[in-house]
Amino acid sequence: MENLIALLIGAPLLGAAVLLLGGRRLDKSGHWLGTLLAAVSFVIGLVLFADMLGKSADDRALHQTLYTWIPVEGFQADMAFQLDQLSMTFVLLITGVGTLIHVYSIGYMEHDERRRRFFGYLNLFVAAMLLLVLADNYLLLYFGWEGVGLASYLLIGFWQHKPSAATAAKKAFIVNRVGDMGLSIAIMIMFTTFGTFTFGPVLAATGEASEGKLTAIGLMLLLAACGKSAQVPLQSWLGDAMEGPTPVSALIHAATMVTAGVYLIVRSADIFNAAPDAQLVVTVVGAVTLLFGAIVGCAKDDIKKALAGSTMSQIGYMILAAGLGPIGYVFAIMHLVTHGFFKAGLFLGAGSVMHGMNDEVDMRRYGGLRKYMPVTFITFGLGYLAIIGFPGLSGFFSKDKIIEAAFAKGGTEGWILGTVTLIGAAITAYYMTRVMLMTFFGEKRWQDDENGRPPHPHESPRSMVIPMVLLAVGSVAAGALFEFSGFVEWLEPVTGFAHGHSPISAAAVTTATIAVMVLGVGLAYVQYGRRPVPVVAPRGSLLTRAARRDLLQDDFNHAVFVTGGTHLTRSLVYVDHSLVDGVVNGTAAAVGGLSGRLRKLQNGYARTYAVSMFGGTAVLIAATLLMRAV
Amino acid sequence: MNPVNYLYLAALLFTIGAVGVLIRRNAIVVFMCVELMLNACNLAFVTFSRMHGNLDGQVIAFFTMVVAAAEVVVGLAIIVSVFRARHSASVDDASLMKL
Amino acid sequence: MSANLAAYTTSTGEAFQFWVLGTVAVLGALSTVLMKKAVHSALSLAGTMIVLAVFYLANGAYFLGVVQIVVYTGAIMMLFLFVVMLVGVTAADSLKETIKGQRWLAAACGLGFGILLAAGIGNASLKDFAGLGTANSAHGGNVEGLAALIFTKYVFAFEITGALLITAAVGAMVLTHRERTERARTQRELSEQRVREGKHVPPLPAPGVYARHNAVDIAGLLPDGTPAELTVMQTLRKRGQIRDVSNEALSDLKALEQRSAERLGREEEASR
Amino acid sequence: MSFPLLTVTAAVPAVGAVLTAAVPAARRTGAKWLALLVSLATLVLAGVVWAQFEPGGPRYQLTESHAWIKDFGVRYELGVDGIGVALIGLTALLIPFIVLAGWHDADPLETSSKRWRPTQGFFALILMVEAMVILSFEATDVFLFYILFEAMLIPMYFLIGGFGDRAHSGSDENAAAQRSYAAVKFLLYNLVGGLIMLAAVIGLYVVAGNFSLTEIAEARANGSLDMATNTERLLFLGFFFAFAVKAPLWPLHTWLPNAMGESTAPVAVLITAVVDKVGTFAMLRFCLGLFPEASKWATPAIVVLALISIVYGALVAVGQRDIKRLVAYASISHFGFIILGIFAMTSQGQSGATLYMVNHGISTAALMLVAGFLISRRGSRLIADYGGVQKVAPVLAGTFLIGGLATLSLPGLAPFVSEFLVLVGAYARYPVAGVIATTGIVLAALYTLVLYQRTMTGPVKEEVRALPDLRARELAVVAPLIAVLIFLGVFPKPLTDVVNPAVQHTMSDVQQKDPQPQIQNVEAAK
Repeated sequence: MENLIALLIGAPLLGAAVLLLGGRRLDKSGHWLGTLLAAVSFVIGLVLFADMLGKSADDRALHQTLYTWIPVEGFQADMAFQLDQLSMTFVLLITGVGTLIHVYSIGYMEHDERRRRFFGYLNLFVAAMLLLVLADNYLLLYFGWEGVGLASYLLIGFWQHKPSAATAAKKAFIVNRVGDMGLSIAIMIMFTTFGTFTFGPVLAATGEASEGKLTAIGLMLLLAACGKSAQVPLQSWLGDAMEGPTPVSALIHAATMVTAGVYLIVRSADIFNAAPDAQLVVTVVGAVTLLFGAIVGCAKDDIKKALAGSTMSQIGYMILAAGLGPIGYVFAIMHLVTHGFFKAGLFLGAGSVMHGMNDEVDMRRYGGLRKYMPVTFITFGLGYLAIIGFPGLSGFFSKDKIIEAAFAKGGTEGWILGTVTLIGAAITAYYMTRVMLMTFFGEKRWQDDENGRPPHPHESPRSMVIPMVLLAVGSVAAGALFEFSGFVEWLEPVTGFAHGHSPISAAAVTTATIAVMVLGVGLAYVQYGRRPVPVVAPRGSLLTRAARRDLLQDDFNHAVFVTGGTHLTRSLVYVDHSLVDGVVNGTAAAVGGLSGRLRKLQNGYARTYAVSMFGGTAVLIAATLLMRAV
Repeated sequence: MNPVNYLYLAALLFTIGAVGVLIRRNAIVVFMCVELMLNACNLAFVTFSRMHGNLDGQVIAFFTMVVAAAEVVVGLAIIVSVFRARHSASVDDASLMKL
Repeated sequence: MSANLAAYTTSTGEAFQFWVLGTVAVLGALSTVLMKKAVHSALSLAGTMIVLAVFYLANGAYFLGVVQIVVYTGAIMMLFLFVVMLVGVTAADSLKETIKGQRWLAAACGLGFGILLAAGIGNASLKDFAGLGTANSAHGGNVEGLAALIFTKYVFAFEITGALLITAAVGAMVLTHRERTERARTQRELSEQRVREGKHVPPLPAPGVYARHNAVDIAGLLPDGTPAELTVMQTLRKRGQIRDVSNEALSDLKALEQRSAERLGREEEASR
Repeated sequence: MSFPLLTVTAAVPAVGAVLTAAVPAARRTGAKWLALLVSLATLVLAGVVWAQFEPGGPRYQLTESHAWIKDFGVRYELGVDGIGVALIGLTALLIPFIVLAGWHDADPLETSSKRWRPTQGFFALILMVEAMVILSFEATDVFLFYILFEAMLIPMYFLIGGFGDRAHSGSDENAAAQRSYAAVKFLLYNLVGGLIMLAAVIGLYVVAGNFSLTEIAEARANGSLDMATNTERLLFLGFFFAFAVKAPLWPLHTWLPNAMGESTAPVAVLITAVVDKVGTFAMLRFCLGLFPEASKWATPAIVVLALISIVYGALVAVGQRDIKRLVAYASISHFGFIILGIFAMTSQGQSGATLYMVNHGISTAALMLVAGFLISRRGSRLIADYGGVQKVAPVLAGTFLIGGLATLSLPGLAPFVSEFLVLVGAYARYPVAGVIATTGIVLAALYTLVLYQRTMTGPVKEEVRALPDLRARELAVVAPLIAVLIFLGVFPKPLTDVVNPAVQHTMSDVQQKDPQPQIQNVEAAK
């Protein structure tokens, strides 16, 4: 069975290789091949899942070692995979949602002449993401980690002719690299501490390492997670990443890749468990991002950017949960999966809307679309209900658990975190309702595109609709499924689980959650449902304006890193030219000047030279005599 | 008298010859001064030969003469051809070595 | 006179000879350096060399003494004189120094060098003189002794010196010999060319001839009394050895006029 | 006597160079094919060397030894260890691609005379450099190495000064002046280094009495040759200075951007990917092998300089406006990593550094050669003159991107393996240095992607609208290099197998042991 693991990755990798190297002759059929291979991977995943279910809970992990990747004295990195319940969950999410989005892309990218390459990149992404979650050591995980970064770079910048897309892609990669730095340093510390970076031995030996080391590793891993999962302070790339085609936003920047940070933290559970300080920082980052993303999501008029803010916020939930320790890990993953369904569905819905509206993204130019795009409306609506935590839908179950766990953290921290998650839930309800109302309700505020064509909203082709429907089903059912089918027990052998002792009862938390949700929805309805939405955005309060600019984070980055960096590099170029090179050239000039002086002695008269020879001889004799005298 | 005086004489002649090389501009005279220096050396050689009681010094002096003869032949030929080309036997006129 | 003393002193006769001839040699050397004309220098040098030859003989180097006279004074110095003639006997060097400081530097260096050399000699322990008696008699004489050395110990050096001499001879020929690249032009052709160029169709004018001079180097005078350079042969012209007698001629003319005026005056007086 | 395989490996390109130079003017294409064939033959021979080399065997293998200058104990002594084998492999691998990439770089201009034979000269010089570099990787006699180290400057000088990049801004005269400036700068820098090394070589002879690397190292190890501390340090500095100029280490680096900027892309690759490796190779073999104590003494300073190189090179690269100079500064940053790995004095660091030499050679070759193809199309080296090339020449852009990704050490491509090993090795010994060096990976991403973004993406500029995509010959250059990069990225074992034993020897030279992890029995704990 374990030999299938490599195939899991191999299928999409093969697809990527064939599609990218195959050339134009695959233009006609390439997308089918890519989709097929993603589906093959999904089927293999299902087979492995079925196999795993058949085993006892403690014996479910599979290992496969292909070969030794980097063999150096004292340092061994294997090309080896580990498939346990946590990885399995991800495999199914990635291949499942991935396959659906492949199908969706067939329709969405139909008119793009570079569709073959798009599918190649998508397959590359799936392969890299699978490598990330299947790796059995941190270095191989790093391989996958950067692989998804590359795929993300390529896909964000897929429409490279747009400078904004190219810039966004570059920004995403570079910000991610800052996070990657954290991951590499974490691996280095692990290596010097444990002498290995394979999951099993490292996690087993955490008990013997000093807390300081573990805290350092934990914080570095958190830095990595911040980069990949767009958490404060490395969140700035996610909004810009929406320049990529919508299926990309759905798959990579909502459902899978951005959750890799959560995976990393949950995977390193033992390290964090032994480093409470690091855990505290994790929860703080999660809490801050949760509010940050939510606030940004409220202010954006671009439907995809609003959803991106929401993604950030939801991942904040997950990170927060992961920071809570054993009481939260399972729920972080649970929310991750349900979020994967409903956020992917929301993005696909947004893509469908854009598809029908001449690629317009400004929600202020939508309105009243529910009649024109009924299926999109329904699927989007179900996703909406899921995300705001409407009772019974998937988001309700997963988010509720996180809020509960946050309170269960205990002490002042618990109260603060719990309150933050509740506020987050309220804001989530508010901004999602805002999106919903501005897009599907109210009067039409449609505008002609730059070519003067009025939009003709229509339902999308079947290849796009079917994935949306399937994801909507997932958004509705996943939560209940997990809640009642023993998801906790499924993951427990990997992540560990502990029941928290909440200072307030579960029922009270649930009630509060529903209450703040209703509050948020109501507020949004008052603002956007009862009043007409202006086509041109009002100036808004200071907070709104700041939120529109991503709470000035970009401005800060620009002022400090971009401008500062530009000045630094310019001055270094100057230093290199004038100072480092200048010293050398100065020496050369000095020698030249000196020889210019000395040259005057060379007057060309043989007699002058003879005098110097003669004098030299005299000096030599004198020297000889002196030497003898001494 | 001590035969060392021959050596002092040789040294004196050599120095006079060297100074002559330095201050005269006529190539022929310069050349003569070189010959004077060579002769001074020969005198020293011969004196040393007598001093040490063997003939090697004289042999060297003999060789010096032969080489001096060869040198004179070539040197004068050069002077003549330079004179033909430049109508001057002044060593200062041939100052092409300067940059 | 004990044998011990003989080892580092010489006979009184040799001492006398040394002091007299040594002075001559130094004077000769000095005049070689200081004489304005190359011919004088050459002659002074020859004198010095002859003195040196005597010294060689006095030092027991009989062969070298003879060679010195035959080769140096006889051959080399004569070669010098030939070249001096080729270049111009009368061309006197200006002794004015053109390179700034050269003379002072040379003098200073020479003085220092000489003192150091002398100090070196004085410093060396040169008390013991072996004398050449045994060495000269070993092979039956100075010449035989030298021959034994040259043809055994120094035979390679000797052979190489031979090669050097031949090379030098060839070299001198190559340097001085100018290959004719074209046929020598006949008189006829030369005259035809002269007519064709039209510059000087008639023969060149003769130099000025005066009774009191060997006058090849004196330019003929043009009617206004200036010298015509064309009248002097090319070689002298190039050497710059034209004797300018124009002023002399003018003053002669003046004197002549005065004399004739005087005579005329006297005749006038007489006729009065 | 066994077959002198090492001599033959170096002799084939040398003879090939002479033959190529002798090809008549009219047979220009013949000369090119001859050069290509010779370089391929050398590659085959290098493969044989690789196959003959037994990783588990004695330290130096395939040795040859002949008396050369008896009076000074100079011997013609060859032998390879794993590091040498790897670098010979790199050299032999790259030269065919350099030849192929420079196929038209030295074609005579229409206006030049018919007897003018620049093409023959260009390829002959390249082969000559190859011969010298290979021999210098084989030499185990210090004097022989020194001769080669200096002699390779001569063909390089002519390659830089004589065959400039035809793409330049400004007048021809100006470009010629720039080129000659670059060539002279290259020569002077390296000569100064070489002369200081000569003094050290002589000093070594005075102290040790012979030039044989193996004998001296052995004598030092068993204590029969005792150097005074100061003597050893001075000699070490003499050697290190020369190697640091060649490598090049900050602040001796400024010749590299000029030389790489002004020469043609294949020659630039030759400089940075092949010739400069002699410097880092020599640090490992001679500095550490002959002067272990002094190496340890100098390590802190060298590590600091290497760190400055890494960060400084990358930052200055970000500020460059010229594509080739950017790659040059990136190389300076990478050489900082190599030197850091060597002087970290850990197995990982040194294995990583050796791998880095090979991988950097291949990745820079890929990036620089594609950049050269691009530059020759547009006729400009300025980044600002490009834009949107991806649209008109997707294959070119794709290969350029892969070259760039290799430069920024993306996992899956060969440089990642080496860079990570260097970082881990450095961190194990000097944690702070490891962390500072890690910032290099962010900066690498910055300069690479900024370069890619400005040249390849965005709206198509008018001037690049008609650029053709890669031709078959150019693809034949780039595709194998990329294949090797990917292969070594996911399966570096063939390389590490050869390199590891050699690194262990070097580690024992300097009597250093790897720092042990704090928790020893991790497996037991499990």
